[in-house]
Amino acid sequence: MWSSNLLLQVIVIPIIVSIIILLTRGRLGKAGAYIACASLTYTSLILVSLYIQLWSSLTSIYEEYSWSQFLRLKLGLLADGLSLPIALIMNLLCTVCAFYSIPYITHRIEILYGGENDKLLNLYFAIYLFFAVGLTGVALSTDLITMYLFLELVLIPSYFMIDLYGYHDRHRIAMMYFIWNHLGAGLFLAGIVLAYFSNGGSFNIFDLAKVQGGSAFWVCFFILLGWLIKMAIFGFHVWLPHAHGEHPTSIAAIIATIVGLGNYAIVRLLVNNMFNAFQLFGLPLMIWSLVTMVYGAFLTLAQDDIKRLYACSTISQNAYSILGIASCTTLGVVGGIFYFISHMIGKCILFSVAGIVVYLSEVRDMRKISGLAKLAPSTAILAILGSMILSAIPPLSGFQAEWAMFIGIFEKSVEIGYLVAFTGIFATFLTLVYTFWPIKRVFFGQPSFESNSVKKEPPMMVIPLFILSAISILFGVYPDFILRLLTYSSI
Amino acid sequence: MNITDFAPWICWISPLIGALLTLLSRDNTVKGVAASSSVLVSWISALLMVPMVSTNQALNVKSGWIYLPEGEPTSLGMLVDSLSIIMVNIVSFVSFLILVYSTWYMRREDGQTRFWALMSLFTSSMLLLVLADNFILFFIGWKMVGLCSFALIGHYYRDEERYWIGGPPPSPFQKPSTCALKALLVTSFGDVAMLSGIILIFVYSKTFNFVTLLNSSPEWMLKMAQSPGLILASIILLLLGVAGKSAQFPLHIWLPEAMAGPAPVSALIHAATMVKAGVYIVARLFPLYYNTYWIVGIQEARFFFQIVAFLGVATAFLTATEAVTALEIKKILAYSTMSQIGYMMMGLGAAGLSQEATIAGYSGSMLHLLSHALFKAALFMSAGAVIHLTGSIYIHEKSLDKRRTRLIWFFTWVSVLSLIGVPPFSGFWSKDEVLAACLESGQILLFSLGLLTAFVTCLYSIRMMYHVFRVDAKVHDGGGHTHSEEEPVMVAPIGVLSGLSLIIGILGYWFKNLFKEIFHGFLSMSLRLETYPRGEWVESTLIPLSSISVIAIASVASYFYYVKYRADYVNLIVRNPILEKLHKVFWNRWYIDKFYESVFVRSILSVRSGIQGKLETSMDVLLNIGVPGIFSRMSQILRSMQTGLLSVNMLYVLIFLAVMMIFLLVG
Amino acid sequence: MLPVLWYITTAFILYSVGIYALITKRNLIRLILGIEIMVNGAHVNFIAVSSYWKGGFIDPSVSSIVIISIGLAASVSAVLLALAYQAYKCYRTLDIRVMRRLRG
Amino acid sequence: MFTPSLIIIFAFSIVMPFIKFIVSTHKIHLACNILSIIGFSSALIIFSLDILEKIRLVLQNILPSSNPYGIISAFDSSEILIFLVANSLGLLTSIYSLKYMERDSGLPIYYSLLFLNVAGILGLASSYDFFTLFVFWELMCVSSYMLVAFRKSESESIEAGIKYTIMSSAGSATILFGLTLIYTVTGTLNFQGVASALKAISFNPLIYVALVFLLVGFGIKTALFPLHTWLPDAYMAAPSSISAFMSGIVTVTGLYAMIRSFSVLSYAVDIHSIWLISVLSVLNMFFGNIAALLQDDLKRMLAYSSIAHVGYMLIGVSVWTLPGITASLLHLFNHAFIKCVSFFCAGAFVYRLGTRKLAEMHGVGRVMPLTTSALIISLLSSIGMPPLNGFISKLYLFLASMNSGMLWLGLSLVINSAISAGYYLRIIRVLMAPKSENMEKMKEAPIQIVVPIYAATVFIIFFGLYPDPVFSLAQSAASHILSLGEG
Repeated sequence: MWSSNLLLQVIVIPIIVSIIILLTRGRLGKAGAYIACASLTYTSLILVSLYIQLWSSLTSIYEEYSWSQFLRLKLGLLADGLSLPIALIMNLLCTVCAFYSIPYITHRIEILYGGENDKLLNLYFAIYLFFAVGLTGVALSTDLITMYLFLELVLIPSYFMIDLYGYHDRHRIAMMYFIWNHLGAGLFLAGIVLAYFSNGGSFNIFDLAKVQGGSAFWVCFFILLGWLIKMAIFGFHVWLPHAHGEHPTSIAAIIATIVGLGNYAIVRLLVNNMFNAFQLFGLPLMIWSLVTMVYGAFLTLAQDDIKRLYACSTISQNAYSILGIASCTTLGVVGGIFYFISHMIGKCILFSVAGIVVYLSEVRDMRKISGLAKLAPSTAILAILGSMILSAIPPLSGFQAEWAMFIGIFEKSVEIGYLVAFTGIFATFLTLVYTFWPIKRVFFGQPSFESNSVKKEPPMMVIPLFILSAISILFGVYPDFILRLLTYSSI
Repeated sequence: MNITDFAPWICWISPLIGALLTLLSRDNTVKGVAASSSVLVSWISALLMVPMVSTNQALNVKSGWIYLPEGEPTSLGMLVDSLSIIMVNIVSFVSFLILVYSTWYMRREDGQTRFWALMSLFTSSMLLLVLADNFILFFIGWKMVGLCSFALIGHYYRDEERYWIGGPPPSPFQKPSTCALKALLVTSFGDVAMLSGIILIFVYSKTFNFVTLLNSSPEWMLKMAQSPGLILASIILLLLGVAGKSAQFPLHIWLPEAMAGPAPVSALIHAATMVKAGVYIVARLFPLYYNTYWIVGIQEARFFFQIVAFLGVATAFLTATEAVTALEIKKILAYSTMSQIGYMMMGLGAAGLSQEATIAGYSGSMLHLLSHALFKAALFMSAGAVIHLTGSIYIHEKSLDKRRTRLIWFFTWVSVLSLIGVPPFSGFWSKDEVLAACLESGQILLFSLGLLTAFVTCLYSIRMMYHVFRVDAKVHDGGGHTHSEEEPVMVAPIGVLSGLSLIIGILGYWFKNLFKEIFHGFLSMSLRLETYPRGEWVESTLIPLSSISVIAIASVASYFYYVKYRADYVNLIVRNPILEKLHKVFWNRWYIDKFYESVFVRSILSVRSGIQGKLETSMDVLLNIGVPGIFSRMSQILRSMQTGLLSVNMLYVLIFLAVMMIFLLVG
Repeated sequence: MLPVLWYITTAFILYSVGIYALITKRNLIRLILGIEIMVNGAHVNFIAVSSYWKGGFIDPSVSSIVIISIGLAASVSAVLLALAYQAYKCYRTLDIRVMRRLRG
Repeated sequence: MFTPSLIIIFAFSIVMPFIKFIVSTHKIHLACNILSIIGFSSALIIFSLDILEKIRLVLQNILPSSNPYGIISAFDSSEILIFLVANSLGLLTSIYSLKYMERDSGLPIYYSLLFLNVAGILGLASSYDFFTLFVFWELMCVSSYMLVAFRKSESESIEAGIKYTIMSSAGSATILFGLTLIYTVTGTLNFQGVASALKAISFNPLIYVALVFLLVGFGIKTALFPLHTWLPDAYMAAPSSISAFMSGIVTVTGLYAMIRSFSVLSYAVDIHSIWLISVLSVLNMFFGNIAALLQDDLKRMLAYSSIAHVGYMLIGVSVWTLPGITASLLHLFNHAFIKCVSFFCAGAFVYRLGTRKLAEMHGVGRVMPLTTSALIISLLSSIGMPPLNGFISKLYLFLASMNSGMLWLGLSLVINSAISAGYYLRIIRVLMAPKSENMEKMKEAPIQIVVPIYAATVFIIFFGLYPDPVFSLAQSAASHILSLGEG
């Protein structure tokens, strides 16, 4: 009986825990944080078991609950080869970042509000749990409105996170972040509504396939535009460096995930269901993402602020996935999603590393930090591992994703010329520059600190990240673990 | 089930386990022992594979790995044939010796865990690279060795001043972390190119497997040839990767700086193994393009050999000249490494350019690979010993008293002679074979430049030896190492390697022919040709004569120049304006570094600051400050409409009424 | 008998006069009068049109409507006058242009 | 014929002023309050008993037929929706007033006016005759004039009251003038009569003039741009309980009355061909949201936001289809609760802090977490965040505009909700900021204030998660309104 609504549990349990934490109003203290972590661990374990089940049997799991019959809304949760890996990884990231948050946010609250404040700590975790709900929900939902709901469910907590626990100028930036994202979500909603009228009144994702003719173009256009704003593609990217730079670092990784969520959505909605209409956008999107890639890379190179650096790199990294997906080839799409997954892991590690650096040194300007590797060896290793994921160095997953993706892009290039493919692949070189150069600046060189003036790296911050790296290595060494699912449910 | 079926797996997995073991232990000695013994296991399993060299049969051990929706499934497979067996043996053997040596060299250094883990990991990756039966697995090894190289070059990541290289003062110093980054970036640029080449090939061939690629090459190569320039593009991309990893001409700039790492690292990675990976992959792809060009008849494939040969000879000559002016002992050796790899490339290129020279060129460059691995590893290890004992990386500052370090002195001379190509050392045979192939294939330019390079090689070698081991010990400063300077752990590896150079040299003629046999078998098997057009094996005396005479002239010249007149770089400049100019060019490495610096680095930096300073800032201001600003302005205007005057409010009502009336009645 | 359009026009003019008063006058009492005039315009129209529809007779329902409406207008005026009184207590004037503390 | 519940309301409004003869002075407030709670509750209960059968029908018919916009059942009354809103808001306002109005005098009159106001709304909702509608309209207006200016000693309150009264009564006069024009054309004021007369006649420009007059008249009350000028002042200066009540129902009753009259006039005028209404709706949205951006007064900001919300509702009117009207009514319903919570919370802050200025509210969330979280929920619902009820109605407005092919209306809705986030988030930010010094001694609002706030908040969440009941209600009301004047 309990196993018949596993997916619902994944959605509901964090909400319940969050409400409990909220209602106790800070009386739980640190225990609240651990309860939150425990609930997330539980949901992750559920997803892991489902993942293994799906991997061995290749049969999707579907649960449906009614919501509003008038609007024909259903809470459908589908775990198939595309959604489950995404959901699993996002849930894992949330879990990892939850553990990571405990020392980080305690420290952050201390700086911001003076003294350890159990209320704020518990508020943090109560809000935090909604990330897990929202992200998993977006991945699993089979209903466009439900998807939108979960999407906004992610947006609200992140607003509060920036506003309450962020860095410099956090109020303005929280608002900026919210408005940009809300606008993107609104355009997505416009696409949804348009689709509703073009496919005979259904919000089901798979009924998008019924949208035909000219309206298909517009549905595709609005959905794409909405998500591209959220994905910070060139031109709409200006909010991202700010938002990511000023986040509390414990959730910056999650924000990076939110940014990348568009990859999943585009594949789920457009590639899988509206392939013909999406194809029209293929080439412009490829070129656009190329511009974004190169632009983002140079932008990243220009950063001196360690958090902003990784923020800017998200722009560029996301564009890779878009490039792969826009190629409209099987491998391009599969690789794009795979790349998105591995980028999530990598970005989580890197942002957390930035967080540790800031935690240890209280400095964000890379010009003022150097030689940290001696004092924080684990962090340095993590930084290198994260950079390896991003710059596609095996045996981490980034490499496997990248070649698979670029095969797709090259296949597309047979038709449209190789300029796009070559520019794209050579832009990955810039990734290497902007990931390893900061490592050199921050971790190598003559130490800028006295060894006793810097705190020790808290194991709670480091160990979860190593677990993430291990997952990435697992995917890198045996990519079939994820490719099998992705290929089974791709176009 | 045969033990040899497992051997390739054990061979590369064993150091991997060793790497993990080193992480577990706390004791530095245990780490060293764990790492070296795991590599010893690899060597033993490599030796187990040796019998298969003569079978001329590729053993393809596979297991399923990646299933793509299209194309052949990529396997986790080991390809065991003559080429890989020889490479594996060289790599594992040299690695083992160097790791043994490292237990002495690193005994007082910091960061041992890092060192041992990375060295083991490196060995493992290198073996994986060599044994891989498909491009993906190969490329994993390829990238991993690059990464280990990065980490090990940056071993002294804290950039203490004593680890800086470069200089002396008018020239800039470089910190180890910068050098590491430079190495990583330059090689990775090549890697990216190579990956795109691999993908380009996959798009047409739908396989990554080396064997399948070769077997199906007529079909997909023909398909690829239909769009002209594509084969050339794939060749250029692949060879850029090769150039990056093997430090060949366009991307050779990183290797001298890679000397910032500890000496064993230079010996292992930047002399004996990693830089040979490029040679290995060229040799691996050789049959593919050979088949395409000579048998299928696609003209574009010829570029493969032309480019390889050109790169090789250009690098050989350029870097040899640079070595003449270098002041750091390890830098001299690094230049020399590039130069020698250039020879190998030259041989492979020449082998493909003419059917007559095929066997000679191929086996010659493989033999050169072997002998270079031996003598260069030995040289680097002795250089390490020299640096360790004198405490200076410069040859002109301090030198060793050869009376007190007799064994090192002796072994170094053996290796240097092998490097110069003096008979009967192994370098003589291999270099001659390469030169013979060049001549045979009718590439006079290659041949003459090769000879010239041999001349320069002799110059810088003797210069180095003279500076390092001087009889007058006036500059010798043991820095506390005045007694028992030669420990067995340090000397034994050097001795074994240089001894092997000597032995191979003595058995040179036999060895040369053995290699020819092996690779003749290998190539004919790979190309599936029963009647392989084997050219006459060059037995002319012209080559040895010319090379020996060149070396003789060079040694006489250098004796007078360096030993007798003790020409130092200072009085060199004073004496002769032509030499001075040459010196300047060589010292500045033909200005290639400066050119790259100004073209690539500066442009990237200016683009990034342009983007950040102008584009991004203006977009940011426009969208994040401008748009909200517009809204606030509008808000102010709208609020000023709210005058608070009732009359005005009623006026709005009237206007509204009138407007609505007009619109409704008119429209 | 005048055509009904004349009555409508007259009523409209009355309405316009009311609006005019509301826009231009400053004294609160005048504004109240303006509103009364507007309402009365409507009343005039009602009565006139009613006689037009019923051919000379006035529809009794319209009569009642107008009477009720007059009552409503009176109550509004009462409220307004009360407010005017309070406003005078607060502002010591009945000039509507002085009462502009609330704006923006 | 008045419904029993309407009679109860009237009765209470009449009884209320006399209570001071029975109860001693210091207990009079409590007594009034209890009485008014009893009044509203009993009206609600009796009304529910009255229409229980109808409600059952509505709920049974939740399941839509194959055509999602098919008329479910020709419901013979559209008053349920308005009644529920008005009565529940009245109830909540009474509970809220217990603490909030404790320092005021003349409270029997206050409650009496509240009852009268509700009575006006109820009567208006159930009238089938233009003049009946007008009479109840005036009832509602006059009582609301006095409620706005209730604190007669405060100059702001009086000033706002005067402006509101004069503009609104000018509007009433305009409506009356419009009615005379309708009478001129049709000779009757009964809905059915007007409808059949309009069906009979050919084009008559006077009917357009009448339409404009009605639009202006109701528009002043509804705060159409640029007739809105009284609204920010009135909402700001009125007691918060009254702001909540007015913003929730009084203002939008104007819209409701407008829809009702237009529905009758639509036999001669093609309403959805009047593109000006959609222009008005867009203007309203943009004006309300943009003008609210820089406000530093919480209540004034919320008042501007009300203007924007009227703009959203006008989308449904301008498309003039069943889904459109349904969406408008749905938003009317949801907006009532959203604004009720917002103004209640603003009032709670005013009650505790004694200021309406946002700048002086920094960190109030730390000392008044319950109120603040309710306010945040209502603001998020205003933005249109799922799963709150604001999202559902905005979504349906969007669907309705799209259904009529007016994508640009939907898009301006989206853009506006992004703009509106700008100031809603500003409020949230101020509330969540670190405590300022004057907050040290503050504490949570009294329970009598928190309870009504949370009662309304529950509606916000509940109807977001389970919109079907109110949805079917709105739909049947809309279909009824659209068929006003038929047979």
